[in-house]
Amino acid sequence: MILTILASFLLISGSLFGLIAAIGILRMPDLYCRMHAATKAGAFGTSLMVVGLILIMPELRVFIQGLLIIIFFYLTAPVAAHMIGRANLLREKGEADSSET
Amino acid sequence: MFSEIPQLPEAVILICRIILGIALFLSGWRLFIGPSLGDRIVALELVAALMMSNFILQVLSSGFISYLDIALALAVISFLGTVAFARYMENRRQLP
Amino acid sequence: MNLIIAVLIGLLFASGLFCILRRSLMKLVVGIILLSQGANLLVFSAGGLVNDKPAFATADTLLPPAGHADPLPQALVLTAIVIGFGLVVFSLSLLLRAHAATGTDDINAFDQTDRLS
Amino acid sequence: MKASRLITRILYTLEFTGFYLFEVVASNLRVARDVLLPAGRMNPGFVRVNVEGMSERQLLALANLITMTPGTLSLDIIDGKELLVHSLYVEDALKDAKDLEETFKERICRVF
Amino acid sequence: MLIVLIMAVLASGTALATTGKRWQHGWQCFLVPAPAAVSFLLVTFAAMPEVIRQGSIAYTAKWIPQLDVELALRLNGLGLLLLILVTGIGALILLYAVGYMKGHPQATRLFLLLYLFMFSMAGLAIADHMLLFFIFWELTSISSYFLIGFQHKEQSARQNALQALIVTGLGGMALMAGFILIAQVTGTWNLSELPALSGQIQTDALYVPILILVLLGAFTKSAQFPFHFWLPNAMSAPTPVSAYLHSATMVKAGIFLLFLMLPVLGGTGLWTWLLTIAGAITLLTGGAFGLVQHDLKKILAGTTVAVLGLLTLLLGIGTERDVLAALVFLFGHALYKATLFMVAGSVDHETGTRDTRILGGLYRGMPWTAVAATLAAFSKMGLPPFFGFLGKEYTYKASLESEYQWLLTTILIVGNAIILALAFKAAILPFWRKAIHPLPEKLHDVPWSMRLGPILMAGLGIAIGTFPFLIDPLISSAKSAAMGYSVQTEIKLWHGLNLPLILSALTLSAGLCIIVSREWVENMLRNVTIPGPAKVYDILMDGMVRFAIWQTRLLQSGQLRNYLLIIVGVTTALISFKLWRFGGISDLSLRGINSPELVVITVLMAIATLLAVTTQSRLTALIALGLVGFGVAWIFAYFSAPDLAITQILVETLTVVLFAWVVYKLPQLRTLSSRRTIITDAVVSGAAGILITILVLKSQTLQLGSSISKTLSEWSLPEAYGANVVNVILVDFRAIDTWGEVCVVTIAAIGVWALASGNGNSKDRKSK
Amino acid sequence: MIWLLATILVPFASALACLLTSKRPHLNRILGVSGAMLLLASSILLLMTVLKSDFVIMQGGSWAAPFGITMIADMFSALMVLITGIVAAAVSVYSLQDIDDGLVRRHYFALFHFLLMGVNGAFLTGDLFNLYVWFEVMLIASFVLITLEGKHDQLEGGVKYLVINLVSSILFLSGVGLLYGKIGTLNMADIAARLAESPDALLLKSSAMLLLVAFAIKSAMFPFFFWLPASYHTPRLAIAALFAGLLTKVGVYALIRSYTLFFSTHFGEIQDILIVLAAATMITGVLGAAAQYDIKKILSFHIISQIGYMVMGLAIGSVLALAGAIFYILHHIVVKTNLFLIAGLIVRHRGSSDLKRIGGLYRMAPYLSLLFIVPAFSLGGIPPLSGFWAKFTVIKAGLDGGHYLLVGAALAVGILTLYSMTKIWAEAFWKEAPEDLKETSPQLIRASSVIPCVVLAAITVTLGIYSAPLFELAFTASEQLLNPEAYIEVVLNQAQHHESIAFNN
Amino acid sequence: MNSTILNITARYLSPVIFLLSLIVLYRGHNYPGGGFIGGLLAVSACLLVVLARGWEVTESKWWPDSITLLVTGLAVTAVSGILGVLAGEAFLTGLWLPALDVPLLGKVKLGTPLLFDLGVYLAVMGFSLKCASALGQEDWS
Ligand code: NA
Ligand code: NA
Repeated sequence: MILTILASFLLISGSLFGLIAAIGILRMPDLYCRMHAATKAGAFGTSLMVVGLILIMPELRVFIQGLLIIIFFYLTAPVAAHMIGRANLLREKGEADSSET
Repeated sequence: MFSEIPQLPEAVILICRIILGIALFLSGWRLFIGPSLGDRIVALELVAALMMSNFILQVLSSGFISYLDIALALAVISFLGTVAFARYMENRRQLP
Repeated sequence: MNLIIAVLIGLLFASGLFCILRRSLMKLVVGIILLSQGANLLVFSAGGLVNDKPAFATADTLLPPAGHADPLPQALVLTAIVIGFGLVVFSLSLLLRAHAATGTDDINAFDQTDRLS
Repeated sequence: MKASRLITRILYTLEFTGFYLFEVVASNLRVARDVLLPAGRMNPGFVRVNVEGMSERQLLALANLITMTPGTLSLDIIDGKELLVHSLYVEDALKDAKDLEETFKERICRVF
Repeated sequence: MLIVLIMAVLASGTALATTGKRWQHGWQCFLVPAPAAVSFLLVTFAAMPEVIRQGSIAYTAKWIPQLDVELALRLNGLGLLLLILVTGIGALILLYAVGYMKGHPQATRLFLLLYLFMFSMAGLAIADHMLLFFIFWELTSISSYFLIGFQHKEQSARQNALQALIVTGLGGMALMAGFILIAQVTGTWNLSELPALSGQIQTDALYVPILILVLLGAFTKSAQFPFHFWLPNAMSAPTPVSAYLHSATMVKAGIFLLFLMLPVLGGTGLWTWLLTIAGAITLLTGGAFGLVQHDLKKILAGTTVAVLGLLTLLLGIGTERDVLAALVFLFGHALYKATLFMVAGSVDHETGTRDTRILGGLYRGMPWTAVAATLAAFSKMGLPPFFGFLGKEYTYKASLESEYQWLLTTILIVGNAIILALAFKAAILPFWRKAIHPLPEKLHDVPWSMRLGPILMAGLGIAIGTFPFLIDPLISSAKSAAMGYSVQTEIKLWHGLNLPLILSALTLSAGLCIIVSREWVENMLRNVTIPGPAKVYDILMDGMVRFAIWQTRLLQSGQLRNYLLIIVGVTTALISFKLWRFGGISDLSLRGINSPELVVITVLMAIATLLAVTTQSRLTALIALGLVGFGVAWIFAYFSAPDLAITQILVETLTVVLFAWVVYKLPQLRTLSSRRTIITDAVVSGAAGILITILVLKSQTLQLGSSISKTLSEWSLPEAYGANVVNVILVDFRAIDTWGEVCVVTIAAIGVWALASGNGNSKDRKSK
Repeated sequence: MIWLLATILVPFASALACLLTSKRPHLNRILGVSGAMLLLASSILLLMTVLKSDFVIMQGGSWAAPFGITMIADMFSALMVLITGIVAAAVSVYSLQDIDDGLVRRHYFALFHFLLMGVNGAFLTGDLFNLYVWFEVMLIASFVLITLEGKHDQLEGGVKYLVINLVSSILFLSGVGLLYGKIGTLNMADIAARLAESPDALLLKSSAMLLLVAFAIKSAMFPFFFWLPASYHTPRLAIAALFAGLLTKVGVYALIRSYTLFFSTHFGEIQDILIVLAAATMITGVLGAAAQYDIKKILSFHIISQIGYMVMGLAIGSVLALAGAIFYILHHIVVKTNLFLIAGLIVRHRGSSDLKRIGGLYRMAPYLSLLFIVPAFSLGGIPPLSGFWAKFTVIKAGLDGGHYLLVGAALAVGILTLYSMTKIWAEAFWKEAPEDLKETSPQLIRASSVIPCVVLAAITVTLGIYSAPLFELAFTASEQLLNPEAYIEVVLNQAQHHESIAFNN
Repeated sequence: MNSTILNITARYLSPVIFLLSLIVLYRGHNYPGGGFIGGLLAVSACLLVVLARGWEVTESKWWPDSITLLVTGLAVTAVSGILGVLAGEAFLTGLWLPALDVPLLGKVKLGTPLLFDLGVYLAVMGFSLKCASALGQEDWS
C-alpha cells in the first residue's frame, strides 16, 4: 500500500517534471536557459518514473533495465547539452566573425 | 514475458498521461517555433524523454516489461541524434 | 481511436502526394518519406489496432495473451520500414547527385529526357 | 595498504553519490521554481572554471556534475584549460568559478 | 509432294541468288533464273497434267495444332494458272534482270528479293489454309516493300515503298480479321472447303463485315479505287521489279483472292455492287491517269490499274462468262504487260530516259526490242489474232449478258479504248515515229539476255491468240476452280461476225480518236484533276504524325507533376467510382478516443506534417519529419508493436542523422508553383487522402474469416522456439521476405555509394 | 524444388561473388557471365521439372502453406523464368563490351544479378507480400542501374522513374495491407480459396483496384506509363535491353497472376477497365513512337504499345487469349531485348541513335540490316516471325470474344508498329549517311556484342517457324491459369500434409 | 573540431552500445529486438565514434569494411537457408540444436533462424555504414 502510494507519487511527480521541462523550454528566454530546464528536468522526470516503476514492479529485469536507463540518461544528457551549447557557441562566434569581416 | 499488471489506481496512469500529453504538446510547440536549430534540438530531445516516460507508463498498463527496451533504445539513439545535429550545427558555418 | 488514426493516415497520404507534386527537388524526398510513413501506418492499422497486448508468447501457456495484437502486419510493416529506409536514403542520394549534376532544384527543368523536341 | 585505499575510495564514492543525488534533486527543484515563478532573480551569464591538470575522465565527470547541479551548465572546454559554464545566476563570474572549483574539483579528483 | 518440291526449288533459288553477283557473264546468265525455270517446267509438265486430271493436288502437314494451323497446300486450276505465270514470267524476268543489273553493286540483293517474292507468290497460289495464304500474302507485301525501296538512297523511293506497305499492310490486317471471322463462322480454315459452306457464311450476321474486310484486302493489294494510288508510285522500283510485281503478279494476288472468294462470298447484291462500282471507277481512273503521263512506266502503271479495275468489274458480275473473260484477260495481260515493262526498261537502259515526249525512232537502234514491243502492243490493243483480242472479245460477251449491259459495256468500251491508246503511246510511238531529239551516237539494242524474255512473251501472245486451244485445259481447270464446280471451256478466236466483234471495232475507232486527239485529251484531263485518294493518304499520314506529336507532347510532357497528377487523379477516380458504385461509404467504423496523449501525438504529427509540407527551411522540414517518425513509433508502441516502435525510432533517427550530414548540400525548399497549381494539387491530393481515410475506416469494419496469424501465434513458441512472434515471423515463418529485404538494403547501399563516388561523365554533360 | 531455388540462389550467389570481386573487372565479368549461364541452365531444368510434374513447389521454411511463404512454379512462372534466363545470358554476354571497366567497378554485374533475382522471385512467389518484396528488390536494382553512370539525362530520367515507381510501390503495399486486413491471409492460393467463398466484399474491390493501379504502373499501362519513356533511353543499352525485356513484363505477370488467381471472381468488374486501358495503352504507345525520332525512344514507346496487346489478352480472358498473351510476353521479351541490343550496335556503328543524324547502314553493315529486320518485323507482326503468331492469337481471341473495337485498335496499332519499324529501317539503314558522318569510322564491335543478337534473332525466327512447342506450353499455362483449382489444391493440400506433421511433432 | 568530452563519452559508450546490440540480437527471438534492431544499434555505436573523432577513424584497421559486412551478412542469411536444404527440408527451414544450459545466460537454444538474424544484423550494419560514409564523407559535387 505504501509502496503503491510512493510509486504513484513518483510517477506523477516524474510526469510533472517532464511538464516543467516542457514549460521551461517554452518560457525560458534563450537557448542556454532552455537547456537548463530540458536537461535537468527532462532526465529527472523520467528517472523518477523509472524509480516508481521499479518500486511497484519488483522484478530483476525491471530493476536492471531501469537502472541502465537512468545511468545512461545521466551519462548522456550532460554530454548532449554540452554538444548543443558548444555548437551554439561556435555558431555565434562564427556569425560574429563573419559580421566583423 | 508478461508480468502481472501492478495494482495501481488507473487514475494515476491517466493523470500521468494527461500531464505528459500537455508536456508533449508544449515541447512540440517549441519544436515548431524554433527559432534556432539549437532550440529545436533541445525540444526534440525532450520529446524523446517524454516518449520514454510514456513507455514506462505503458509497462504499467500492460505488464509487458519489454517496453523498457524501447525506452533504452530511445535513450541511445536520441543521444546520437542530438550529437549529430550538434556536429552539424558546428559545421554549418564552414560550408558555403 | 480508429478515426483519429485513419484521419492521420489520410493526412500523411495527402501531404505526401502534395509534396511529390511540387517542383522543388527537395520536396520529393519529403513527400516520399511522408507517403511511406502513411503506407506503413495503413498496413499496420489494417490488421486491427489493439492496445497493450503485444504478440509475445508466455512461457506457461506457450501462447500470446488472449486478444493480442496481430503480429503479421507488424512483421510486414517492419519489412516495409527497412525497405523504405533503403529507398529513402537512395532517393536522397539520387536527388543530391541530380542537383549537383544539373545545377537546378526545379523539377520542371528536368524535361530534357522525354520532352518532344 | 591497498585494502584501506580501496575502502577510502568506496567511501568517497558513496559520499560523492550522495552529494550528486542531493544536488540533482536540489537543482530540479530550483529549475521548477525558476520555470514556474516569474524569472525575476535570474541573471544568466558565463563562467570560466580552471580545469588545468585534470585527467580526461575527471574532466568528463566535472562537466557532468556541473551540468546536473543547480543553475549551471557546462558548455565547452577551451584549450583543455578552462571549462566554460553557463550559469543562471551570475553574481560575480570569478567568484562563482572559484565556488564551483572548490565544491566539485576535489570530490571528483578523489573518486575518479 | 510435288508442290513441296516446287517450293523447294524456288527456295533453292533464294540460296543461289545470294551468289548471283558472280553469274553475270555468258552462259552463266542462265544460272540465276534456272531454279525458276525448273520450277516452271515442273509446274507445266508435272503438275499441270495432274491438276487437270484430278482437279487438284494436295499436301498437308502438321504445323501449329494448337491454333488449328496446318501446312495445308492444294494446287487447283486457279492456282495453277497463277503458278505458271509466276514461275514462267519470273524465270524470264530474272534472266532480264541479270542483264539489266549487270555491274550493279546490289544485284544480288535484287535477285534475292525477286526470289523471295516469287516464293511468296507461289505460296499464295498453293496455300489452302487461310492463314498460310495470309502469311504468303504478307510476305509479298514485305518483299515488294524492299523491291520498291530498292533505290534506297532516294527519298521518293523510300516514301513510295512505305506507302505501298502501309496501304497493302492495312488491307492485310483487314484480310486477317476477315479470315478469322470466316473460320469462326464456318469452323474451317481450308479455302477448298469454303465454297460448300458459302450459304452458311452468307446468311450469317457477320457476312457484311467479312465481305468488307476481305474486299479491303483484295482492293488494296490489287490497287482498286480508292487504294490505287500506291501502284504508280511503286514505279520507283527498278524495271524488272515493276515488270514482275506490278504487272504480272503481285497485283494479281488481289484478283486471285477475288477469284477464290467468288464462290464463297460472291453472288450477293453487295458483292456485285461493291466490285462493279470499284472496278469501273478503277478502270476509268487508271486509264485517265495513264493518259496524262509521259513516263513510260507510269503510263504502263496506269493501264495496269485500269486492267485490274476491269477484272474486278468482271468478277463483280461473277457469272461463268465473266469468270472466263477475266481469266483470259488476266493471262493475256500478264504476258503483254510484262513484255512492255521490260521494253520500257530496255529503252531506259539504252537511252537513259523514259519520257514519251522525247523518245522516237528507236526501231533503228533497237530492232529486236521494237518488234517485241510492237507485238505486245498489238496484243494490248486487242487486235486479232493476238491474245489481247481474245480477252477483249470475251469481256464484251460477258458484259452484254449482264444486268446493266449497256452501262457496263459503255464503260468497258471507253476503258478498252483508253488502254488501246495508251498501248500506242507507250509502245508504238517511241519506236516508230520520227526521232524528235537526236538519238545517242551509238544506240544499240540491249544484250540478248534482256531481249529473250520480251520476245518470247510477245511471241507467246500471238501464238496463243492464234491457237487458243492451247490454253483450253488450263483455263477450264482454272474456271472450274473459280466457280466451285467442274466446267469445260473451249476458247475460240473466231466467233463469227457478232456484236462483240462490232464492239471491238468500235473500241478500235474510239481508241484511234483518242490517239489522234491525245494532246487535247491530255490537257482536258489535266485541268479536271481533282485531289484524289493519294491526297487523302497524305493527309491521313500527316494527320497521324501530327496527332501523335500532339498527343505525346500532351501526355509525355516531361513534367513529373503532370505524370503524377494523372496517376493520382485516375487512381482516386477509379477507386472512388468503385466505392460509390457499390455503396461503400455507409458503414464506417468511428470508434471513440480513449488516450489523451495519443490525441496530442496525433495533433502534433498533423502539425508537423503540415509544417514539413509548407516550410521553406530544409532543417525545419527535417525536424518535422523526425517528429512525424517519432509519432509513428509512438503509435506503434501504443498499439502493441514494440519491435516496430524500436525499429521506427532507430530508422527515423538514423535517417535524420544521414540527412543532417548533407542537408546544406541539398537543394533549397522553394515554392515554385503558381497559386492555381497549388490549389489544384491540394484538391487532388486532398481527395486522395480522404479516400485513403475512408478505406482505412472501412478496413476496420469488415473482416472475413480468421487470420492466419492466429496459427502463427500458436506455433511461434512450440514450433519455432521463439516467444517474439513478430521476430519469429521475420526470421522463420516469412524469412524469405526478410531475405529479400536484406537484398534491398544491400542494393541501396551500392546505389548510394555509386551516386556518391563520382559522376563519370556528368561534368562534360553539364557544359552542354 | 532444387531448381526452383536455384533460379533465385544462382543470381544471388553471382551477385555476392561480383560484389566481392568488383576491383578485378576481368574476373568480375567472368563471374557475371557464368552466373547468367548457370541461371539459364537452372531455368531450363526448372521448366523440365514443371513439364514432368505440373507444379514445383517449395514452402519456405517448411511451414505449411498459408502460414509460411510459398514459392511455386507453374507453367506460366516456369516459362517466365526461362525467358529471364535467356535474356540474362544474352545481355550478360553483350555487356562484356557494352559495359566498361568503370561500370563493372561500380558493381554492374552484382546489380545485374540482384535484378534477376528480384525478377525470378517475383515470378516464382506464391505470396502477395513476398511479391512486393521481390518487386522492391527488382526496383531498387533498376534504380541503381539506370543511374549507374551518373549522367545528366540518366539522373533526370531516374528521378521520374524513381518517384513514379515509388508511388506504385506505396499503392501496392497499401493494397496488400487492406487485403490482408480483410481476409487475413497473404498466400495467393489461400486468398483465392477464401475469396471464392465470399466473393463480394467491397473493400476487396478497392484493394483490387489499388493493386491494379500498382501493377499497371509497373507494366507501363496507360495512363501510368510516363516513367518509361522518360528513362529507358538513358542508360547503356545493355541495361536498357535488360529493362525493356524484363521489367514491365513483371508487372504484366503480376496483373495476369492476380486477376486469374485470386481476383478471378472480380474479373467481370475489371474487364471493362482492362479493355479500355489495353486499347488506350496500345494506341498511345504506338503514337508516341510515331512522334519520336530517336531509335531508343521509339523502342521505348513500343514497349508500351506492346504491353497493350498483352493486357488485351488478359482482358479477353479466354484460354486462347491468355495463351496468346503468354506467347506475346515471351516473344516480346526476346524481340525487345534484341532490338535494344541492336540499337547499341547501331550506336556503335554510327555514334548516335538519332535517326536524323545517322544513315547508310544498309550499305555499310549488311549483317546488321538483316539482324535488325528480324526482330523489327517480328515486332511489326510480319509472318512467319514470332510476333505474327502472338498478334494473331490475341486478335483471334478478341474476335472470338466479340471485342470488335478492341481488335480494330489492335489491327491499326499493328500497322503503325510496322510504320515505326520501317521508319527506323528507312532512316538508319536505307537513307544515305549525312555528310558529317561519312568520314567517321565505326567503333570496333566485338563478337560478344553480335552473338547475343544473332542468338535472339534465331530464337525469334524459330519461334515463328516452329512455334507449336511453345504454343503447347502457352496453352498449358493458360489452362492452368484459368483453372486455378489445381494450383490452389497443390498449394493448400501440401499445407494440410505439413500441418499434420507439425501437430504430430 | 572535436570535443574532448564527446570523445571520452564515445570511448566509454560505444562498446556498451555495441554490447547492447549483440544482446538485442541474441534476445530478439524472445524479446523485442533481432537482427535489424541490433544492427542499427551497432551502427549507432559506430556513428557515435565517427561523430566524436571524425571520418578519419574509419580508415583504421579495425573499422569494419561495409562491403565485407554486406556480403558476409547476405552470405550468412543464405547459408542459414541452405542448411535447411542440406537437411532435406525447404530453404530457410529452421534447424535447432538441443537446448543447452549455459551459466549466466540460462537455457540457450541455438538454431539457423538465429544465424539468419545474424546475417541481417551484419547486412544492416554494412548498409548503414556504407550510406553514412557515402553521405557524410563524399562532397557530392
Ligand atoms: Na516502399
Ligand atoms: Na520493360
